[in-house]
Amino acid sequence: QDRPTLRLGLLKFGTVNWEAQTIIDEGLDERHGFELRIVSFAGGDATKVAMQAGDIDVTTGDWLFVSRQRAEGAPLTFVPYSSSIGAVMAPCESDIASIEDLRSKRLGVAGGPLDKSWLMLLALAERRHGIDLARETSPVYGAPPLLAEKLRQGELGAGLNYWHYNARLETEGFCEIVSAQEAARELGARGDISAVGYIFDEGWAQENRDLALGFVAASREAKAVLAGSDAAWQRIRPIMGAENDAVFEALVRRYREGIPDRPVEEEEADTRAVYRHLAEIGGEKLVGVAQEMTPGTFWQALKDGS
Amino acid sequence: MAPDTGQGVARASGAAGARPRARPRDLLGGRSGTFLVRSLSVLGFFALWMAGTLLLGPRLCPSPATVAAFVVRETASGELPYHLGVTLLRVAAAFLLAMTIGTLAGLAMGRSRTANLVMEPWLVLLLNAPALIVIVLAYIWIGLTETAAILAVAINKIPNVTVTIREGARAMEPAYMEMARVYKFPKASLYRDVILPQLQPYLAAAGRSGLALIWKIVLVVELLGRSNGVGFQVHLYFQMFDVRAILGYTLAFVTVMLLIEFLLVQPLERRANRWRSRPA
Amino acid sequence: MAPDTGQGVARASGAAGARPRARPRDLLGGRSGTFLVRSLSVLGFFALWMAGTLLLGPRLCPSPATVAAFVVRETASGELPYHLGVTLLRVAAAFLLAMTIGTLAGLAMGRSRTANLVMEPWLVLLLNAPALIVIVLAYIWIGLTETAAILAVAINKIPNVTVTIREGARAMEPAYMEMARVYKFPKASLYRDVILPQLQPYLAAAGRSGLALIWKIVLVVELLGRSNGVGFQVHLYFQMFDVRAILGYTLAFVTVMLLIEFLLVQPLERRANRWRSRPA
Amino acid sequence: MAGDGAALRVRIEEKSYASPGGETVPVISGLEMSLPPRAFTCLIGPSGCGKTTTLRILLGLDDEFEGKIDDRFRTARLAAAFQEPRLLPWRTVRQNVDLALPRDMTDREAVIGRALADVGLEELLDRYPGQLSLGQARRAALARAFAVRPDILFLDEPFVSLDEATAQRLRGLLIELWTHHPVTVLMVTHNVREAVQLADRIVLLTHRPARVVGEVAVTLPREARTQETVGAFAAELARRHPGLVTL
Amino acid sequence: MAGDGAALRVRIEEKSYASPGGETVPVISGLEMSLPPRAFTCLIGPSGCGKTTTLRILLGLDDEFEGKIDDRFRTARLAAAFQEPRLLPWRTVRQNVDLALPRDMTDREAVIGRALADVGLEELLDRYPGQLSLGQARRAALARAFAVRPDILFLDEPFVSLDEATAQRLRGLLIELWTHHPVTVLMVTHNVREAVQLADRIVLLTHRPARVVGEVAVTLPREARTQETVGAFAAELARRHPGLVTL
Ligand SMILES: Nc1ncnc2c1ncn2[C@@H]1O[C@H](COP(=O)(O)OP(=O)(O)OP(=O)(O)O)[C@@H](O)[C@H]1O
Ligand SMILES: Nc1ncnc2c1ncn2[C@@H]1O[C@H](COP(=O)(O)OP(=O)(O)OP(=O)(O)O)[C@@H](O)[C@H]1O
Ligand SMILES: [Mg+2]
Ligand SMILES: [Mg+2]
Repeated sequence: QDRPTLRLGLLKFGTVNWEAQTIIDEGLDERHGFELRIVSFAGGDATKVAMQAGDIDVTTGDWLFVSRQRAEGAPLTFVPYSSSIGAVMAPCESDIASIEDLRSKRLGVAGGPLDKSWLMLLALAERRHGIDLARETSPVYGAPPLLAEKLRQGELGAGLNYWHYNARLETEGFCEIVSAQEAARELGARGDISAVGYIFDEGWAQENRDLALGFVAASREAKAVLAGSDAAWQRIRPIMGAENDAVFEALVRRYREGIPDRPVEEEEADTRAVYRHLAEIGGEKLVGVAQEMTPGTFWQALKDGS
Repeated sequence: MAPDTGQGVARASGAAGARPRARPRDLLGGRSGTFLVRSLSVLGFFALWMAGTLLLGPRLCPSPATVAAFVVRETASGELPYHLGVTLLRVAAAFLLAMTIGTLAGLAMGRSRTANLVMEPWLVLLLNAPALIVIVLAYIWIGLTETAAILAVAINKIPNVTVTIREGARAMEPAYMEMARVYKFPKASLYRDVILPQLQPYLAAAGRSGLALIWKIVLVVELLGRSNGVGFQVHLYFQMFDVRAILGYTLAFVTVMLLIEFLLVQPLERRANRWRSRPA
Repeated sequence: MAPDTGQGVARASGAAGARPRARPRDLLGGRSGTFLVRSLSVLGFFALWMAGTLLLGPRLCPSPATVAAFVVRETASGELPYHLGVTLLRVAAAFLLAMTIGTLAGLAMGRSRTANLVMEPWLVLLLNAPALIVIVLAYIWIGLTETAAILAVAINKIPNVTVTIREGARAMEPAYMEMARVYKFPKASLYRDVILPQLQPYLAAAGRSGLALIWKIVLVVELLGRSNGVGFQVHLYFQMFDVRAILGYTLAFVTVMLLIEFLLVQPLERRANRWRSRPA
Repeated sequence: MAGDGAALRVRIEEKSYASPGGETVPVISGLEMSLPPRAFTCLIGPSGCGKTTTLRILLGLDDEFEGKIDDRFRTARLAAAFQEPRLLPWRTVRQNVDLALPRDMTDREAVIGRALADVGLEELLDRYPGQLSLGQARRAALARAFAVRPDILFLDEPFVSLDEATAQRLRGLLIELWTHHPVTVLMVTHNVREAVQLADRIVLLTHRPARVVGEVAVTLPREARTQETVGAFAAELARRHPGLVTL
Repeated sequence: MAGDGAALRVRIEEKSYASPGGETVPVISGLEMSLPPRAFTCLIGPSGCGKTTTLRILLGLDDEFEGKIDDRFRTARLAAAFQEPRLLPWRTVRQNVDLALPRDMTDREAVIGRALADVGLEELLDRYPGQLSLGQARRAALARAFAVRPDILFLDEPFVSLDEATAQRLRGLLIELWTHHPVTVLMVTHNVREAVQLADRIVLLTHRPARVVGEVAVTLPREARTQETVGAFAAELARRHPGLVTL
């Protein structure tokens, strides 16, 4: 009964909660010999602060953040979680059907000018269409919920937003114009690359190897449950905040599409390629001193063939 | 000879008649008038809100009834009282801390040139340090604890109190201090009877706008590193763009503040201001 | 007979000698003393900072040199001046708006019972409306525009100004108003010569803590819906946990504020307070 | 102008304040008097009887009373030297006088300079009131009241806190101004000799609640008012109103 | 106690203020006097000559002067009736007196009640100072000064703004208190008769910068001080110091 506890810091009502809740509901943590404790926060920044303060063991983030922190001497590491990523949405009956139609439109960009989806999209537009999106559209950076709302209000012509906002928009007559995964392909990825993952301190993982590996395994199993079982979804529906069945179904579908299905090595190689391009576009502001993705960004233990 | 005896033809009249009549342009001085005007003002608020609902639709501006229903439901489930309680405790702790330290610092700076010289650059620095930075640094350096949260809020507020009280200390009437010095007032009496009453309007200003500022910062603090509280809830619902819930939590807090204002602060203030011949 | 002629044995002495001597406990009254104390205070700040760097490491607390290098680089590239300028413009616009409206409302509420009754519930509501809500609602209702941003900031600040000025209006000395009434002072003179000087400490308090509050809120406003400004930059860097850049931008802003304080506000204030026999 | 026509009538039926206990304490009760235009009237009454309250009502600073006062008190140009100087502490002596002058007055600098020189403050024009002695401040307030050339002039114990020589000089100044530009003067004083020296009429008030108990015309011709005659008249007054007038 | 031993010596070499123009304006220059213990000394001088400034220095409120004053001014229990009442407006009359009493005084209620009844304010104990007439406020300030039973009592024109009957009663009260509990009194006044009636010694000051030009012992025995003898003594004083003493 003295299973070690793993403190997982999450955005309350964030999409990662769904999997975490499933781990607890299905007893997956118990099966792998640990107890999962979810620590809720109200903002993405809060989990990063909590991580720095040592108040949680694991949280979520992306490989850009991990790579940069590693380069600056904080030994974080990354385990892919989902490849659901942002996409540009516009009203289906508007005159926007492709990237080229974005010219001179107001384009909402969630996450700011250094968001990786946005940077990849910039590269795609440049390479495929010779468009400088940053100049030829008027990008509006802002809080994701606000941008989604502005898209609904028609103040924005199109919006690049996170997938769960987009899943809702899908049910309200908005269509995907181009997704960030598509852009990643243009930059050399052969399959989907992950958008977010679990991040934690490598030293901690070294000391608690069984715990960390157990958690990764439990996560994988929970994904398998969610991929196959509708009953599991019904169980977590209350925490999903889906206002109607259509939204619920869109969320389930999009979530399932985002479950990573490639070997980590392959994904890491693709990510490394994409990273190189991003480093070029984003510059030091984005990646700090590391022009290449810092070695060890993807957790070594995943590739040791456990 | 006793020229000033208080006796005389006291007119038989109730409490209302005995108070000096309100000045003519303040037509609504009576108790019933007060109530009427207040009610009209509050009614106006709800009317405006309902107009907003009609204009913007229930998604962007849910009707008062919807919000009320939400508040009732959340109260019944215990969610709202819990988060509200947590936030109020944080607000109270940070408020007391900030007012105490801020007042002491402000007094020192207002009354001693040296103290002012030494502390002024720090004051301006703290005054202009973004809340975000202070909060993040507090969390990182102290840890994600309640102490860090309350300290962070207090640090954000202290310079504002200091700045206000410093003005008050500077504007104090030296004549009263001199009188107290001649009669060798003990320290306690000097503060209680001479300094405090002169600082009262400044304390009231610092306190009122302070409570509001603290609550604004508590929201940020809760957003960045706490797992409960109104700020936590409001931000969550903001992610989902649930305006109804946001308004519900906000109004619950504002209601508590209104109650404190009208049941606690104002009676106290009226007492403290009894001596002014024309209390506003 | 002319008993009060100002003549007499004026001692030959420069400007320094002519000023009344500093009170004994304020040993450092002279100009050089001022400079010394200020410098020591600022030095202390940097010492503390460097200690922080040693203790926490350069990632969580980058050294002053690193931050300075960053500021220099960002200034050379034009980034920092651009964002700083944008933010300062917003701060200035919101400040003027908030001070004007807040002062007028505060005067009205402090001087008329009726105005106070009508506006008080609104005041408490606005005072306690979370910045987030006001900003989001402004963006939603007005649009993601500069107007919305500045209005949102001003609305957050107005109630604080009002609350402070109201206290000032209530604490005004009726004797002076009466004198002005007897001599039928014109309206303009009433405000300029009788009311304003009495409100001065309250205006100073509201202004100082107001500028600070506005800047805190501008950060949130820029974070939620603007594409430039210091707040926008700070948030961007916060996402990467780049403490060096955050400190750089913050200090740049604080430096501007320090300059305004010492080169503009304090000389003005000294002028306004010349009449006090013992200026602090 | 208040100087024309009939006397200015004052009738204060009742004026009361609330006591701390909440009861109504009458301060003035059935006070009636009339001020002949261009006459110099003195008001004498014991401390706390309601003299300042009466002046405040006539000045339009207090309208919570029952009674009726002449409309000309509202329309005329007023000036008052209050019982305390009431100078604006953040304005210099010169500015304090300047601010009180009517907007349309020409030649302001000269008027201000003259008025302040008359009261012996010619060297203190640029001082702030906090840098004056109390006597100097009172003189500045007097200069202000004289400078505006009012239709009705109210003086509430104008010559206290002054050494007798200065006070005597200022009394002379007041009479001189009043002779050249006769205005209606209502002056409160506790000094019976002073009243006899200056006034045309003396109005005597009772203890609180104030009521007029006597009106005395000062029948001494002005040119005959020496220290002796004034003293004798005052002594006679004291004899006739033993409870109210003391020398 | 200041009452013992040698006279309290005062020597103010130089006291000056800065004028608005930035020059130093001397206010006191070479003022020397000594106060015999338990004696009643009056200070007379023209308006603005530096009397209040002298009192402030002796009270320890101003230490920016050159000179030396007796240490007993620092150690003795002091009381002062300032030129303005200086009551705390946010405290009632009763509280204002109470606050000034020494901590160790017993029987406070009785002392306060007596002191305020003595000055005729027995019915106004619970008023705030803003609800008093100026004369009443001055009396409250006097009651406060008397109640603390000081070793040295400073009075700056204590009896102005009072009707003559009240003033005369309070003068009697002061002398009575002083006879039973002899303290060192320094009183500023502009009223020469008043000084002759009350004082043992009168110190005459020049115009600014203040300097002592005359010290007069009032040789009239106290029991022989009637209106006539006092008047005559004062007249003689005025004759001898024509520029400084006016009746
Ligand atoms: N703060 C100050 N700055 C400059 N001059 C001052 C200041 N205070 C007082 N004075 C001047 O010092 C002189 C003496 O002032 P003080 O108050 O002692 O006079 P006083 O003898 O008490 O006069 P009064 O009888 O009018 O009360 C006056 O001429 C006054 O103008
Ligand atoms: N605000 C107030 N509340 C209650 N009583 C008041 C108030 N103001 C004045 N009084 C009382 O009214 C009476 C008259 O006051 P007023 O100031 O008119 O007296 P006065 O005749 O001018 O006296 P003095 O000669 O002392 O100046 C006094 O007894 C005073 O106590
Ligand atoms: Mg009076
Ligand atoms: Mg004086």
